[in-house]
Parts: sequence; C-alpha cells; structure tokens
Amino acid sequence: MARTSLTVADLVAWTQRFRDLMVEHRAALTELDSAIGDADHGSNMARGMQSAVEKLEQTAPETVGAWGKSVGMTLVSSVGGASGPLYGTFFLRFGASGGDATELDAAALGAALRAGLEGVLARGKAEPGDKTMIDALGPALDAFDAAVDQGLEAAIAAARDAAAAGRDATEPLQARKGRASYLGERSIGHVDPGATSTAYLFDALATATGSAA
Amino acid sequence: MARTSLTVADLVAWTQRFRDLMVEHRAALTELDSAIGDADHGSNMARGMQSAVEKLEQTAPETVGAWGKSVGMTLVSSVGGASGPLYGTFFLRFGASGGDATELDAAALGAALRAGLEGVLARGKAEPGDKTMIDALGPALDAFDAAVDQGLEAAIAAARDAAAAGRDATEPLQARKGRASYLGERSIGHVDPGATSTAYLFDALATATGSAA
Amino acid sequence: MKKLINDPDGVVRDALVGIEVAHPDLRVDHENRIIYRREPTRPGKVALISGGGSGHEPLHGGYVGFGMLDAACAGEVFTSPTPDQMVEATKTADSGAGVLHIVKNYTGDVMNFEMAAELAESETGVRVASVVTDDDVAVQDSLYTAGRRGVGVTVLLEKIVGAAAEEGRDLDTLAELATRVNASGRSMGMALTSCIVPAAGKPTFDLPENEMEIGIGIHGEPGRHRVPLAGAREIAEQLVEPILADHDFTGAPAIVLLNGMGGSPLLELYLMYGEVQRILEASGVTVARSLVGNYITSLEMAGCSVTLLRADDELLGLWDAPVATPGLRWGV
Amino acid sequence: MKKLINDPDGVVRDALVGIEVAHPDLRVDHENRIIYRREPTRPGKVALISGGGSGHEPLHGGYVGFGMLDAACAGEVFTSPTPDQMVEATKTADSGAGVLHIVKNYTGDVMNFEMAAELAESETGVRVASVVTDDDVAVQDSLYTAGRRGVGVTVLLEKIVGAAAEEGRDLDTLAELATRVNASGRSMGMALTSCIVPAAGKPTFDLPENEMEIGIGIHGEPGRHRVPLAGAREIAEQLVEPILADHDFTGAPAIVLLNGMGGSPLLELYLMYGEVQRILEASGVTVARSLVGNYITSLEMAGCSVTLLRADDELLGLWDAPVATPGLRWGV
Ligand SMILES: Nc1ncnc2c1ncn2[C@@H]1O[C@H](COP(=O)(O)OP(=O)(O)O)[C@@H](O)[C@H]1O
Ligand SMILES: Nc1ncnc2c1ncn2[C@@H]1O[C@H](COP(=O)(O)OP(=O)(O)O)[C@@H](O)[C@H]1O
Ligand SMILES: [Mg+2]
Ligand SMILES: [Mg+2]
Ligand SMILES: [Mg+2]
Ligand SMILES: [Mg+2]
Repeated sequence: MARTSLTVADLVAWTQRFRDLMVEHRAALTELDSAIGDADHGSNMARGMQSAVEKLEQTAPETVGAWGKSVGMTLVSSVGGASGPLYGTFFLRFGASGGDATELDAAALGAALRAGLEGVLARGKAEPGDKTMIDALGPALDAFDAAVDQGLEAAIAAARDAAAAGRDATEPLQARKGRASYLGERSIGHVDPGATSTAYLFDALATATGSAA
Repeated sequence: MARTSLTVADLVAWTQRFRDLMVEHRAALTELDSAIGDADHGSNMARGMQSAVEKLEQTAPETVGAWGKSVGMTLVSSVGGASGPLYGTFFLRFGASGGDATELDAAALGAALRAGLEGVLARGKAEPGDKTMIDALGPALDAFDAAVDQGLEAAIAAARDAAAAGRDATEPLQARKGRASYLGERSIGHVDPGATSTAYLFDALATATGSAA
Repeated sequence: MKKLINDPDGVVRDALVGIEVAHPDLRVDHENRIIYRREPTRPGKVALISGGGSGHEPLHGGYVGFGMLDAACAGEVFTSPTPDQMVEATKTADSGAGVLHIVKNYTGDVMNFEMAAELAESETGVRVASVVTDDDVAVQDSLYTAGRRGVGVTVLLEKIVGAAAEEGRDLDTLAELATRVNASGRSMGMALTSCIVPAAGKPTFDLPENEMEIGIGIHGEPGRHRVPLAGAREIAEQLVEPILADHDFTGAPAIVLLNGMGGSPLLELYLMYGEVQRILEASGVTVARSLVGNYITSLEMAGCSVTLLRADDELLGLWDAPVATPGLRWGV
Repeated sequence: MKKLINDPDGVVRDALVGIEVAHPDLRVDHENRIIYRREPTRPGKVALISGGGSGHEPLHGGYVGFGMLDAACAGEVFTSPTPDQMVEATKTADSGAGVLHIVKNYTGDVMNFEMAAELAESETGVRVASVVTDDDVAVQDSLYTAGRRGVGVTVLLEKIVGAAAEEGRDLDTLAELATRVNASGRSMGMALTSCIVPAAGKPTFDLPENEMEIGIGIHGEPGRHRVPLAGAREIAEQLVEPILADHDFTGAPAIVLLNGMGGSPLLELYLMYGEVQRILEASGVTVARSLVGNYITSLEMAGCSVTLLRADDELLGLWDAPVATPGLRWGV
C-alpha cells in the first residue's frame, strides 16, 4: 500500500541517502563547479552532509523541527561558502514548518518544502532563471503541488523528475547570481552545480521513501 | 699555398665565426646546460660573443695583444657566470702572449693558445677529466702541438678534431667542477656545454683560417 | 597534483599549525580556525575582523596584528568560513567598543557574515558593523551579477582602517571610513595559469600555452575573456585601462598595489609594476605609495592584479602609520 | 612559456625599472645594473655588497636598505654579474671604511667576485674582504665537487652582518662574523616542478607528475635524487635529517628559514613549516626565531628549502635589530 506520510525516521533516511549521493558524486559536482565556479561544491556538500549525518547519529531527533534544526544548523556551521547558508536555511525553515510534528503527510511535506524554498529565496535573493539551485527547487515544488492529489509517493516522484529537468534546464542559462555570474556569457552551456545537488536532494527523497517509480 | 701565419684580421674573422656559431647553436648549448646546469650557457656565450664582435667593429685592434684584450675584457664584462671569466681569461692571456705582434706563426699561435689554457686552469682550477671546457681545450692544444710540424693549417685542423673528440669524451664523465658537479653521478651521460662551446671555438678557427680539411 | 601537503582535505588545519608556530605574536584557535593577535583587544579599541576562504595567503591571517586586523577566520580553500567562526571571533575580539566585519563581496562570504552579525548581536549584544568590499572592475555591478568582487582593495582597507582603529576611532567612524576606502578603490586581474584546489586535485580550468584569462578573481575561477597571450606592456594596459575607465584617479595621490596571484616570480611582478607605473604616469595619475608582491593570492596561480586607491592626506597618513603583521610591516 | 615579460632577453633590464619606481628608498644604476640605497653609505660604515644571477628575488636587490646591504649587483637570470658591476658598486658604496663582498659559492660568482676584488683593490685602493657562503648540505663539500652551494644562509648572513655593520664594526670584525655565521648554517632544498629560464623558454628539467627532486639548488638545476612524490611530513624529514646529520643544532637557539622556491603558495609553506618545526622539536632543537616565505627563490619553481642557523645571544640580538629593506623589515 502506498505510503501517505513521512516519519522522522524517513527524514533521517533521506538525509543519509543525500549524504551518500553527495559523497558518491563529489568529484562530479566539483567538476561542474570548476567550469563556472571555484571547484568546491562537491567537497562543500560532501563535508556538510557527512557532518549532518554524524550529528543525527549522535542525537536522534524526535520531531520534524528537531531534525530540520539539526541538519540545518550543522550545514550552516560546517559548510561555509554559498551552499552552507542556503542549504542550511532550507533545512532550518523546513524544520520550523514541521515544528513538533512527528509525521508529515503530503500537504504538510509540501508546505515544509515550500517554507524551505522561501528561506533560500530570502537568503540568496535569486530569482527563477538566475541559474542557481532555485531552478531545480522551484520546479520541483510546483510539480509536487500539482501531483499532490495523486498521493505522497507520486508527488515526490514528480518533484524528483521536475528537479532533474530544472537542473538540465540551467545549462543554456546565463548566470545572474553567485560566482557563475562573474563569467557573464561564458556561464552559458554549463549545468549549475547547486541545481545538480538539489536534483540529488529530490532523488534521495524519492529513494529513501520508496517513491522511486 | 698553405698559409703559415695568422694576421690580426684572421683573429677578427675567427671571433666573428665563433660568434656566428654561438648564435646559431645558442638553443642547443642551453639545452645541454639544462641537463646538467642552469640553462644559460647558450645565452651567455651568444651575448658575450655578440658584444665582443661589436667591440671589435667599433675599435679595430692592430695587434694580437689588442685583439685579445678587447675580446677578453668584453667577455669578462658582459657575460658573467662561469664562462665569462674563463673565456675572458683565455682571450686575455692569448693576447698577452701575442703582445705587440701583428702576426702569429704556428709556433706563436701554439704558445698563445697554451697561455690561454694556462689562464683558464689558473682561474678555474679544473683538472683534465673534471668534465669542463678544459677537456676540449687540453686535447686540442696537445693535438695542435703534435701536428705543428705539418704546418699551421694541419695543426689547426688537428686541434679542431681533438676538441670535438674531447667534447664527446666528456659524456661518460662525472663532473667534478662547476655546476654539473652538484649532480654527482647524474652528470654522467651528458656532454658538457662548455666543452661543446670550446669545440666550436676550434671549429671556428679552422673555418675562419681555411684550415677546414 | 604537486603540492606540499599531507592530505587534500586537511590543508587548512595543517597550515594553521605552521602559522601559529611561525608567529609568536599570533594565537590560533584551532577548533574554530581563528587567528588572533596574541594580546587581547585593548579596551576601547574597535576590533577589526575579517575572514574568507583559505588559499589567498597572506590574506587574511597574515594581516592580523598591530595596525590591521584583530582576528581572521579561515574557511576551507576558496570557501567562506561559517557564521559560527565569525560569531566566536566577534565575541572574543570585542573589547566593548564593537566589531567591524570586513567582508569581500562573494555570495557565500556575504551570507555567512550576515548570519554571523545577526547571531552575534542577538546572542551577545556586541555591536557589529560591516563593510563589503567590491572593487573588481572585471565584473559589472548590476542586477545581472552578484556584484563586483572584493579583491585587492581589501588589503589596503584592512591597513588603513586598522590604523584608524589603533587611533581609537569609534565603530561608526570606522565603518564610514571603510566604506569610503572601498568606494575609492578599483582592481583588475589576469591569469597565465589556473590554480589547483587541493580537494579538487586538478586545475580549475585549462588554459592553452598561448592564451591567458583577463578579468579573473581570486578563487581560481575563469575570467571574463580568454585572449591570446601578450607581453607585459600589453597586459598592463589591459589591466589599467578598465580601472581608469571606471573611476577618476587623477588629481589625487594614488596608492597602487601590483599583486601577484601566487605563482608568478617577484622578478616578473616588478617588471609588471614598471609597466603599470609608466601607464599611470602617462594617464596623469600620481602614484604616492606602492606595494609589489603576493598580497592577495589564488594558491599557485600565475598572474597578477592591479589595484588603485584614490587617496588623500588622511588616507596616506593612515597608510604610513605603523603596522606589524606577518604580511605587512613597517614603522615598528 | 607563460611569463609576465616583454622580451626574454630584457627581463632583468625591465624588472630593474619596476624595482626602482616601487622603492623610493632605493636607487638603481641601470647601466651597471646595481641597486643602491638612496642615501650614500654613512662615513665610517663598512659597505656590504652582494649580487648574483637574477631570478632569486627578493635576493639580493630586495635586501638593500638599512640594516642589510648597501648595494646589490644583478646578473642575467641565473648568471652571476660581471666584475665591472662589482667594481663599480664597490667604489660607489665605499665610505672609506672598506667593503665586504658577500658571495654565494658558485664557480661563476666566486670567479667574478675574485676578479672584482682584485681590480677594485688595485685600481682604487678600496679595502675589500669577502665571505663565500656554502651551506647547502645536498652537495658534498669535497675535492670532487665545486663545494657546497650558497643558499638560504646568505639571507640570514646579510641580515645579521648588516646589523653589525650599522653598529659601526670594522671590516675585519665583520668578515669574521660573516665567516662564523656561514659556518653555523646549513640548508637543504627540494622541488616539485622546474622553473623556466626566460631566455631558454622551456623548463630546465622535466619532472613527472609523481616525482620530485631532492637536493636542488636555486638555479633550476636538477637535484641529487629524483624520488617518488611524498607528503609534506615525509618531505620535511627528507630536508631536516641531512641538515641535522651534518651539524649539531642542539644546545643553542636556532634561527629557522622555511623558504619557498617561488611557485608554492604561502599556505603550503606554512603547512611545511609546521612539519619542520615538529621534527626540530622532537630532535631537541630550540627554535628561537623563524621566517616563512619566499626569500631566496628560483623563479616560479614549486618547492621549498629549509635553513637552520645555530645562533647565540649575539646573533639573536643582531637578528632582532632594526631592518628596513623591501624583503625584510622590522623594528623601524
Ligand atoms: N544567491 C543564490 N541563491 C541561490 N543559490 C545560489 C546563490 N548563489 C549561489 N547559489 C548556488 O550555490 C552554488 C555554489 O555553491 P558552492 O560552490 O558550494 O559555493 P561557493 O559559490 O561559495 O563556492 C551554485 O551552483 C548555485 O546553485
Ligand atoms: N672550474 C671550471 N674550470 C673550467 N671550466 C669550467 C669550470 N666550471 C665550469 N666550467 C665550464 O663552464 C661551463 C658552464 O658555463 P655557463 O653555463 O656559462 O656558466 P654557469 O655554470 O655559471 O651557469 C661548464 O659546462 C664547464 O665547461
Ligand atoms: Mg563553489
Ligand atoms: Mg650555466
Ligand atoms: Mg567556494
Ligand atoms: Mg649560470
């Protein structure tokens, strides 16, 4: 039977799976960041997610809020760069949205993700099309919302696919935020590293929750 | 008829020919010096001989002594490194040996060359087999002396051949003087740059005096 | 990758050990990766704190000491430090007179310092002011970029504002001075080669033997344009012209920094400076002070940058004031 | 060849232009390629003169100034200057108290300085004493070599003897002090990459990605051994061990120089220094003073060298004395 909600344990599994992907694709992410940035996105994300998972293993969170705060704070304090505050804020706001809840149904998950996105927008002031992680995150949440009537797993799978499509769609864009914007037109033709890690974030969510279909 | 003496004009022609060879083989000499030294022998010799020829063009020497002093002082004051004082001393002593003479017969040329060699030995304190220019210069003078009875041109040709053989014979030697000595056994298997420029010195003498046979 | 390191991920940690033992006037908090002056901030003196990714040495740790910074936070290579580090440094360095954060304009640096300032003020009540440097004319300062990067002027600002802080000026005055210095400075850089980020293990970009990058920053990122390799005189023109086009440097004394990116020999930097100064003179710029060397680097990148600061008597006086740091030292 | 130059054969000439305009305290005789202090030698003060091939910057021109050299002669890249230059510098810098020539032990340098000393004394009656530095333990000091090379200790000697000269000590005393400093110092260097001599246009040697040279000098020449690339800790051992095996550095304060060859980032030099200091401590050596950075270089070569000087209170006092040169500056 299709699952209708996520537990805190699912969120922890999601974190672990995201960590695995960041470690696995560390070199590839850094390679993307070499082309239009400073060659550290892979090590930033791998280092941060490694710390986040370790923190969760030390102190198991009991609520969505505790989980989000743990992951978010760890990212903020162990990553640095642009991705530290941005991903950190994403998880902090996600957690704050979930609060004391121990489970999230599809609507609540959608709201938490949306809160996370709002946090990233507020922190980074990027707009859609600026060639940032926003361009994977935004479409993912729109797809999630559009599919939420079909159930949690379908919504997650839709978000994953939209994030991947959003990532691919960054390739022809000219960057207007972050380091890649310094390149001007030379940023065109490269996939954004942050959008790529965000696509993995939704890939991890789908796998960790068995929404892979 | 075979020539029996060298005029000052011949010495000037020798200088010019040597300059031409240094400029022509500049890169090759530097290449040799890269292997066991500091990659400057070609530019040192080309720069020095260029200056020496310019100096001769400004003030034409009238005696062997004036020629040797002009070339020697110019090398000393424009080359630097090991080759500046060594080649400089060679020409200074050569000139001092010739003194006010305006021509050198075979015996006088032999004596002047020998005086030059003595100067190089006194200045550089190298011994035969140390893998230096001495290993081309010494054999050249011995061959000159041995062939001097056959006349000036034959003696010069013999010197040229012996210098070339001496140059080649430096290849298996381990350097004990100059920069190449720092390499220890790693200096083995490379021809010495200074012995190579010295072989060109005798090549130039042979060509400039028509003793090429 | 040919580097004098043990472990690509432990470079900053290990280098901080060497910085601490090499400089008895400094103190290193290894857990938080903060470099402090050995002595605590003198009561009444505003503390100056900066920080950023590592790999730009001597920036910033090498500018901690009398007459410049009170503390510097070291991030991973080319990755801004975290708010935690900055909060800790802010609390520790504050003598009660407040703290000025000197931040280079990069998305990461700005966001992390912003979070730090919010946290430090709310958690501890320390007064924090910030200045963001953005002097790099290679980047258009527009809505369509993250804004000009903070590069060479950061060094000059840390020196000048550091001298003013030693005089006992208050936080608002210093923040205003810092803003003025930043607004009066412009920079432009170029690279002959890419650097290698240790954790990446290979050059950030490939640059053919006959090409160079114009308009690079200090993070090994590619520049605005890739152009054919040129001689020093032509390179100097390509660096100085956009600076002079962006800001008027005539009619006032200028401070000039000819900065090496880390991998170019000093012999070449002096040669470049000769070319730069010649162009400046021909353009009516009066060079009052100059600095030639590796002051804000990009690991082993070969190349250089030029920074001009439009000064006045006050700024020159602060520039000449005593300074005693590993990276800049005179008058004491 | 990627270099910030105009013409491979004009590098030294062009760089001297930049040195002159960058340092108002210096004066450059371009015809003779000599860098002087702006002010003539104070009467009664012995003049210190050094020189050598260019490409080792800041050595020697960067050490001209109060507390170090009075003049430096610049040769072509890696080629010792000529006697004419040295004679001219000797005559000009002499105040009547005599001149000390500081010569690095290379065949060319020694011969050219010898000729210069002979000429200067005979032509002008200036009293000249010479010290030849030979601290490089990579070279066996035997009949079968040109003797140990003069490397890092040259910097320390110029500082220490320079301070003693400012005190007004006479020529013989200074020559003796210089000899003592040289005898108390040892160095060892390594390279990760070769440099490129501008006039040669390509690397002096090829070094595969997984190898390094141990026992190099400062002229881009290959070293004694080529060994597999190792980590910083292991490299530090390979540098420090031969030094400690050659001379006893225990039971006295040591001055340590961790020198970059020009192309290694400061971040790595600090990291290396941490490793070196750890080994020294474990070996019972007391580090009293240290210097980390690019002080005697080999163009853009990546790598480093370690120099140890066995000091005493007198040498430490002279080390700490004020110095104001482009390359070393403290206390003034
Ligand atoms: N203002 C911004 N808003 C949202 N995302 C951003 C912003 N600036 C940068 N990013 C994202 O951050 C990614 C780079 O992260 P990272 O390499 O870890 O940091 P840094 O750029 O500091 O080196 C970019 O690929 C982009 O997706
Ligand atoms: N002591 C010496 N006696 C004779 N010749 C020497 C001596 N030392 C070096 N040489 C010669 O000088 C050559 C190197 O000259 P060059 O490269 O111009 O000078 P440097 O070694 O100063 O760079 C060597 O190849 C060798 O033949
Ligand atoms: Mg990055
Ligand atoms: Mg040579
Ligand atoms: Mg970064
Ligand atoms: Mg040489």
